[in-house]
Amino acid sequence: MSTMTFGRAINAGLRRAMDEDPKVILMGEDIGKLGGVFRITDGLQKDFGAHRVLDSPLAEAAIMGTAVGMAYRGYRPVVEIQFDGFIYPAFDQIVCQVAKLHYRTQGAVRMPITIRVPFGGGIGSPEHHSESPEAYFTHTSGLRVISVSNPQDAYTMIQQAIRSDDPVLYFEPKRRYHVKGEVDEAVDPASSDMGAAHVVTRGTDVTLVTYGPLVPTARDAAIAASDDGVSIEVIDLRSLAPIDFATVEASVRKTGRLVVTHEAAQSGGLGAEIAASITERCFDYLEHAPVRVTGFDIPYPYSKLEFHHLPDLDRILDGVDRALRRPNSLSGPETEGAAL
Amino acid sequence: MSTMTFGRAINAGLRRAMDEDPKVILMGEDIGKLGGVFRITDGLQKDFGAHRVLDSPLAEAAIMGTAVGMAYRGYRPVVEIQFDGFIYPAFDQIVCQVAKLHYRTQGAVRMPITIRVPFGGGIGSPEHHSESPEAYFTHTSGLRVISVSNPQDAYTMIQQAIRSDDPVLYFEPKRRYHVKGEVDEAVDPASSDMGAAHVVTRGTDVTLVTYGPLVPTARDAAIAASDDGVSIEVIDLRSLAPIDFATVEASVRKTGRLVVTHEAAQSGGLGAEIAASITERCFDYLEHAPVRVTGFDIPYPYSKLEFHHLPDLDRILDGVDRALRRPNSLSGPETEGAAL
Amino acid sequence: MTEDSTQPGAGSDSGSYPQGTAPSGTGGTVHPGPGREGADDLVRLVDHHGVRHPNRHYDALVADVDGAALQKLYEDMVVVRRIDAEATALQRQGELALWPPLLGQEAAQIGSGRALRSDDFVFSSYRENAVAYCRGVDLADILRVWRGNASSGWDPYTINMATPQVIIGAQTLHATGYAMGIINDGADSVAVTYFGDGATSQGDVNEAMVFAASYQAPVIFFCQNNHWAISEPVGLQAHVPIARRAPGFGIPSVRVDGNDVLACLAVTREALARARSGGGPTFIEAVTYRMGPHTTADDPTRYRDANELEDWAARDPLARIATLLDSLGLLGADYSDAVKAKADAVAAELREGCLSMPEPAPSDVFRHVYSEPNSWLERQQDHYERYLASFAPAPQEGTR
Amino acid sequence: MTEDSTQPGAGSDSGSYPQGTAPSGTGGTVHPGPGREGADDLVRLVDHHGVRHPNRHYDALVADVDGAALQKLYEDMVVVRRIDAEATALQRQGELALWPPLLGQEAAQIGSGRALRSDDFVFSSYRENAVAYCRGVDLADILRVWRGNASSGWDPYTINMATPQVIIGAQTLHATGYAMGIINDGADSVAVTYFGDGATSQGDVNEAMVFAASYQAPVIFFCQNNHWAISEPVGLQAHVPIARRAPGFGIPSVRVDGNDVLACLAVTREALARARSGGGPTFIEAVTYRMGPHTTADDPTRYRDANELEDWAARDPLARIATLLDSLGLLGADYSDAVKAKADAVAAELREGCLSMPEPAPSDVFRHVYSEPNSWLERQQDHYERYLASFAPAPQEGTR
Ligand SMILES: Cc1ncc(C[n+]2csc(CCOP(=O)(O)OP(=O)(O)O)c2C)c(N)n1
Ligand SMILES: Cc1ncc(C[n+]2csc(CCOP(=O)(O)OP(=O)(O)O)c2C)c(N)n1
Ligand SMILES: [Mg+2]
Ligand SMILES: [Mg+2]
Repeated sequence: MSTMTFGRAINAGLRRAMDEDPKVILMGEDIGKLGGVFRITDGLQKDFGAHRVLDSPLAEAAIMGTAVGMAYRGYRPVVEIQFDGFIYPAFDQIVCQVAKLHYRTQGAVRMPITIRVPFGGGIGSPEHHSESPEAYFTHTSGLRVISVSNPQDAYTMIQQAIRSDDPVLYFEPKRRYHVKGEVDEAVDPASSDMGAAHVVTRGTDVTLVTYGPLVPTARDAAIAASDDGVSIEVIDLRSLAPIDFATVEASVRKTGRLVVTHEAAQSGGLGAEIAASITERCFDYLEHAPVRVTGFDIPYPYSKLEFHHLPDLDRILDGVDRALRRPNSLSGPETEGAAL
Repeated sequence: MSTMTFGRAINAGLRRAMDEDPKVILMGEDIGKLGGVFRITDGLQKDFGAHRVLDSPLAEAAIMGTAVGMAYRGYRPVVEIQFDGFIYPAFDQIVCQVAKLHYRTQGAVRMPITIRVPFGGGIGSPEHHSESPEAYFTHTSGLRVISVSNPQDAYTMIQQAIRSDDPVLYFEPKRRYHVKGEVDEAVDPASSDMGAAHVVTRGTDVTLVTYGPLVPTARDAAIAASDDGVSIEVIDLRSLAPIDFATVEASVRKTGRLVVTHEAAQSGGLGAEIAASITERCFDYLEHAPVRVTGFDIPYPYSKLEFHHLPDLDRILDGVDRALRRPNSLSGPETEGAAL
Repeated sequence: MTEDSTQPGAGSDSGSYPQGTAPSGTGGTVHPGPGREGADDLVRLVDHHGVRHPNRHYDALVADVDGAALQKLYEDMVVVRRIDAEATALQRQGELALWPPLLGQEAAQIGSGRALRSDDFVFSSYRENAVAYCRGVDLADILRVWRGNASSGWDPYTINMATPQVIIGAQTLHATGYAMGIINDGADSVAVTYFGDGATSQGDVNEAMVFAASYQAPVIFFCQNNHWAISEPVGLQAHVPIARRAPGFGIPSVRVDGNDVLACLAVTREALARARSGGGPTFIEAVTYRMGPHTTADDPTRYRDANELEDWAARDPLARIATLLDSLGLLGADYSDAVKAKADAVAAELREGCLSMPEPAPSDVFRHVYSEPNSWLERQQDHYERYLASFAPAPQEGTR
Repeated sequence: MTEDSTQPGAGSDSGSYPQGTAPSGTGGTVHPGPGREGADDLVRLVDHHGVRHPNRHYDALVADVDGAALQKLYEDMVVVRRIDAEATALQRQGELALWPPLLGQEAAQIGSGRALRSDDFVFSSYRENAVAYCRGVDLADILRVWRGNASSGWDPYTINMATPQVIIGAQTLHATGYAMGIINDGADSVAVTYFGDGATSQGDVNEAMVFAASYQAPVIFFCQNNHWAISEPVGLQAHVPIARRAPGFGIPSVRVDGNDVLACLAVTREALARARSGGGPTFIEAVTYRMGPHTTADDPTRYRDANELEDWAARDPLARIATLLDSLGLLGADYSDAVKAKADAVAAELREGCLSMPEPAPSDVFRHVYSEPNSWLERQQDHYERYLASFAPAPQEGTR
């Protein structure tokens, strides 16, 4: 057991994966000498060499496309996308190649590619540096998508992602990189399932589902609510595609109420899928419609306004109140606008 | 009033938009002399000249990016993406530029770009020629997304899309291009709202929501069901972002049951958003969880299997039975697998 | 003798299109074609009259090609043309949904394909059926996709050739990445990627050149400039000969007569040798012509001149080698009969393979999406199987 | 005198970096740099010793630049360097979240920026604050984004310059499309796009060249090769000088000393004249150096040599013009004082504009997403406003 930051935990996980398998190769912009703009790959080029940690030219489509070629050749590339908002030039290669090659070739070609994406907001950055594009990928068949919320998971799950023979998008909540936590480096990645959701806080009144950067916020919300006599069960999804609905379902059958929160825009976000699936599975148990507390349907705003966009503790608690049919911001007569 | 095919109706709508506004410019691969691989732009280059109907080099990102530049200069570009599966190289320009420039510049720069996308399956084509990528765009703030289901709407709504000062994705159900219908060419595009959903068939037992290629299938399902004593209200969404939820809500408050069907993969598809939103708005009216009848979470399959992927009349009726809690394919004890 | 970055403009002196018959690529477009294309040097060893032109540099690279070898190259071209014709016929007969003919491009594909070693790896587009033939593909496998029975016809590792890429240009990056892997493995094999003139407009192809140059990857960019991208003439994609593009990325390039199988063999061998010895990437522009439609769904009379087709028919890649063989006394009846018999046999095997292809099972729709279990998909499959089962006749009492 | 497709390799004879001090771009990388960079011809009119070199071709293009005009160019450079320093200071003081310094690139930006006409249109990246200055931007507007008060600082149409583009290379396509619009309008203005050496690896930039050549669009590709893309040296992106890329697309190009304001002015004017007269696009590589960090968040000592910085400090774009002015007797105390006063005033205005910037209102978060009403967003806004209102103190009886 040692205490390390979130960022350091990913670094340690990458290092262990590279130690164990010479086919693991890191590719990305500025990841070599600089160690990445977030220093996640710090020291790895020095220790493993420039043939294992590649500073790539500035072209995301090419980084992804050459990773596909590397995978064809038997490598397990780990690609770093510098910021969430820079993944789109690689979208075609991800959606048409990475996601489909295994299906296309009837299983002959494997794509054990891990795509690391620092994502989410709250760091005061300009446009394109704070996005939450995960729903584009969870809707893309052939991909697995995970997001980590604490150093231990960050450490273990990066290794699980790399070991997976399927392509994995690994979303790192960049505003939590400096959060510290205990990490057991002896843990065997094979001993747990990266597809399983975790119940973070047990509760009986409301199920609160989230992932990545909002897990700590949700935990805080549960603590605050408990002072108020409300017992929240917080679930950290960890895997976003596929989602471990069995765990969520079991919780909602108990609580009868579901709140989902994420930073991404509401319409078509992961919250919609969770609400729809859980309604399908638990309709007769639900006391209230699932409640979504999410970013708005807007481009990520400039930093002076970002905390008006991002769900925070108060907005989550307001959503919990809604699920409980307690007084909340939407109590009272609906206005014209609200009936749209 | 004249009878014309779906494809011809789009052509007529484009022609009228070009007649009325010299700033309307068509761009795309093979759209000039050839008239497009589906002949939708047939004759337009001949009549309006190569400066208004541009055969673009083979690069979707550039087609989209130069359309952005054209819009900066005051033009209203109408871009043809040859097939759904070829839109991804343009994804970055669509998501980061087309969708965001108006917001970015605080309203100073408008992006009245129309992106025509022949989409959907059922035409026996190889990979990448039968996809339904609409959910990527409905989740992208700043875009409007519409899909047409009949020649009259095709004619009117292409003009509305072009007139809109916001960027519009216009999804054309390619397997319906040859369907004929009555088109009133005298209709004033300003006299109707492209955001409004249409009730195609009135009914009282179940609300069946769809759009684009499955509207005729849904209508057939309503007819078949009525023989069976079930009254289905079919709604053609027409606008996919934003969705006219008021119309769907009014219907579901009446029927208490909702079935949504689309060709796109289920997880994260539009059906999830519709199910979630309608559950939020109509929870106390719902007699059953909203039912989704959709394509599977798979890459679009090769043509010998495509009709095992695409929802058809029988699968829709099976979904209707589910919503009505009548005997259906999922009646009886759930298997192990189904409880996943 | 390649156009490289230290000698821009340098090329082979082995021949060029006569000004008058230069493939201008300007037919049917408002854009000026590559004006100086006809003047650019082109590697050619056998002209379209079947005359063998000596070439100090390239002759050495094909010194081993004796009469028998030439006969074999000719046979290859006849066979792949026959495969193409048979597949086109199968499409017309409703046995295939679609077919992209390679008619006219036999020399470019056989010349380059026959230069490769079995451990080289090919990343092609959809039209390279002759290359697949060189790789030893099972004939029916090239039809699987077009019959609608699969999304790809073969296991890439059995013939070291990726299955056809439909997304224009995407495969060039895969080849480059594969070649980067070759470097890491310390191997001396080469990745070869095929793409068209239209593809050169795609960002992917240009980025592939950036990466290939940056890592000095052993990859060959083999561009078949067949003058058309569906209805768009090459002049729309490129204002100067395509081979000039690569030197700007630091990649040597060469322009070759794509209808001259010997020249295509020679330039590919040169590029392979460079790559194997650590010399990095090469770009080859094979100037050829798509004599048929883009695919069987296309009608080229809507956009191109009959004259252009006629001009190119006079430069047919097979005819010139037949003439050369004849002039060498190598086109006797025995040989000709054997070639014909081989083509007949291959065509019959192809047809038989097509018609006897097993139909997929409904549950195949769910297979191979993931290599590991996936809960979402398992649930959907389970539901769908129960749905299909609901159509099965209900068990009747009293029957067995 | 540009490197075009008919004369590959042709360039200006006006000077080249001495072999010994060639900007090799190889610092800190495993990749070989563009080896022959030092040998490539570079347009230079004023060397780093402040010596004016006559040049038959380019002198004519700057014949109007008399002493007063040179003084003005120098003043511009001093002012924008001061803006840069002030903004950096504001960042250090916590008034800006981030700042991308242009230190070292003043000549490239002023020389090109001052060549433009007001009806030309600029599509830049994030580092072109000196170009914005030339366009007459309100000073505070260049800080809005970096203070976090807006996603863009100005209305592009008021100064005919798009707001900074963060997605590397994307703006080159916008410029090309805009230039295609200019053709359709029959106008003679020009679109000018700025981007970095790193950007040349992006597909977008290469596709922009394809389209610009295909439509002969009046667009100038102005590449500031400042030798670094964050931590990656130019040698990683390009194995040969970047200016050589364009001719392969059929676009004439020129390599200019980016630290020589007069040469930058001259080559930009030439390109503008070509574009205005229907001659199509030009690619300019301005060889310069990013003397500061990538942004204030970057620490270049992690990846580059102090020596390299020193070498480039000796080629400072301001110092050489000061020397030249001095040698011409144009750097007297009055002038120097006036320049300093101007820079002080501009810096003060900048700071004042920064500190007095109004704060956005919460509801601004919903504004301008669409230009037309949108039901989804209106509902969200309504909900959020009710949410915010729920925090307002409840109205109390008995108070007013
Ligand atoms: C990304 C993408 N855009 C468009 C298409 C549609 N398309 C298929 S083939 C083709 C033309 C290709 O021309 P070229 O590269 O010259 O190859 P050729 O067909 O001549 O062999 C086009 C536009 C596609 N397959 N992929
Ligand atoms: C598509 C994209 N990928 C990555 C980034 C992150 N990024 C910002 S600036 C930069 C380096 C740009 O280098 P260059 O083009 O040389 O311009 P310079 O910063 O030197 O002016 C990178 C990688 C980005 N902004 N956009
Ligand atoms: Mg072609
Ligand atoms: Mg740079």
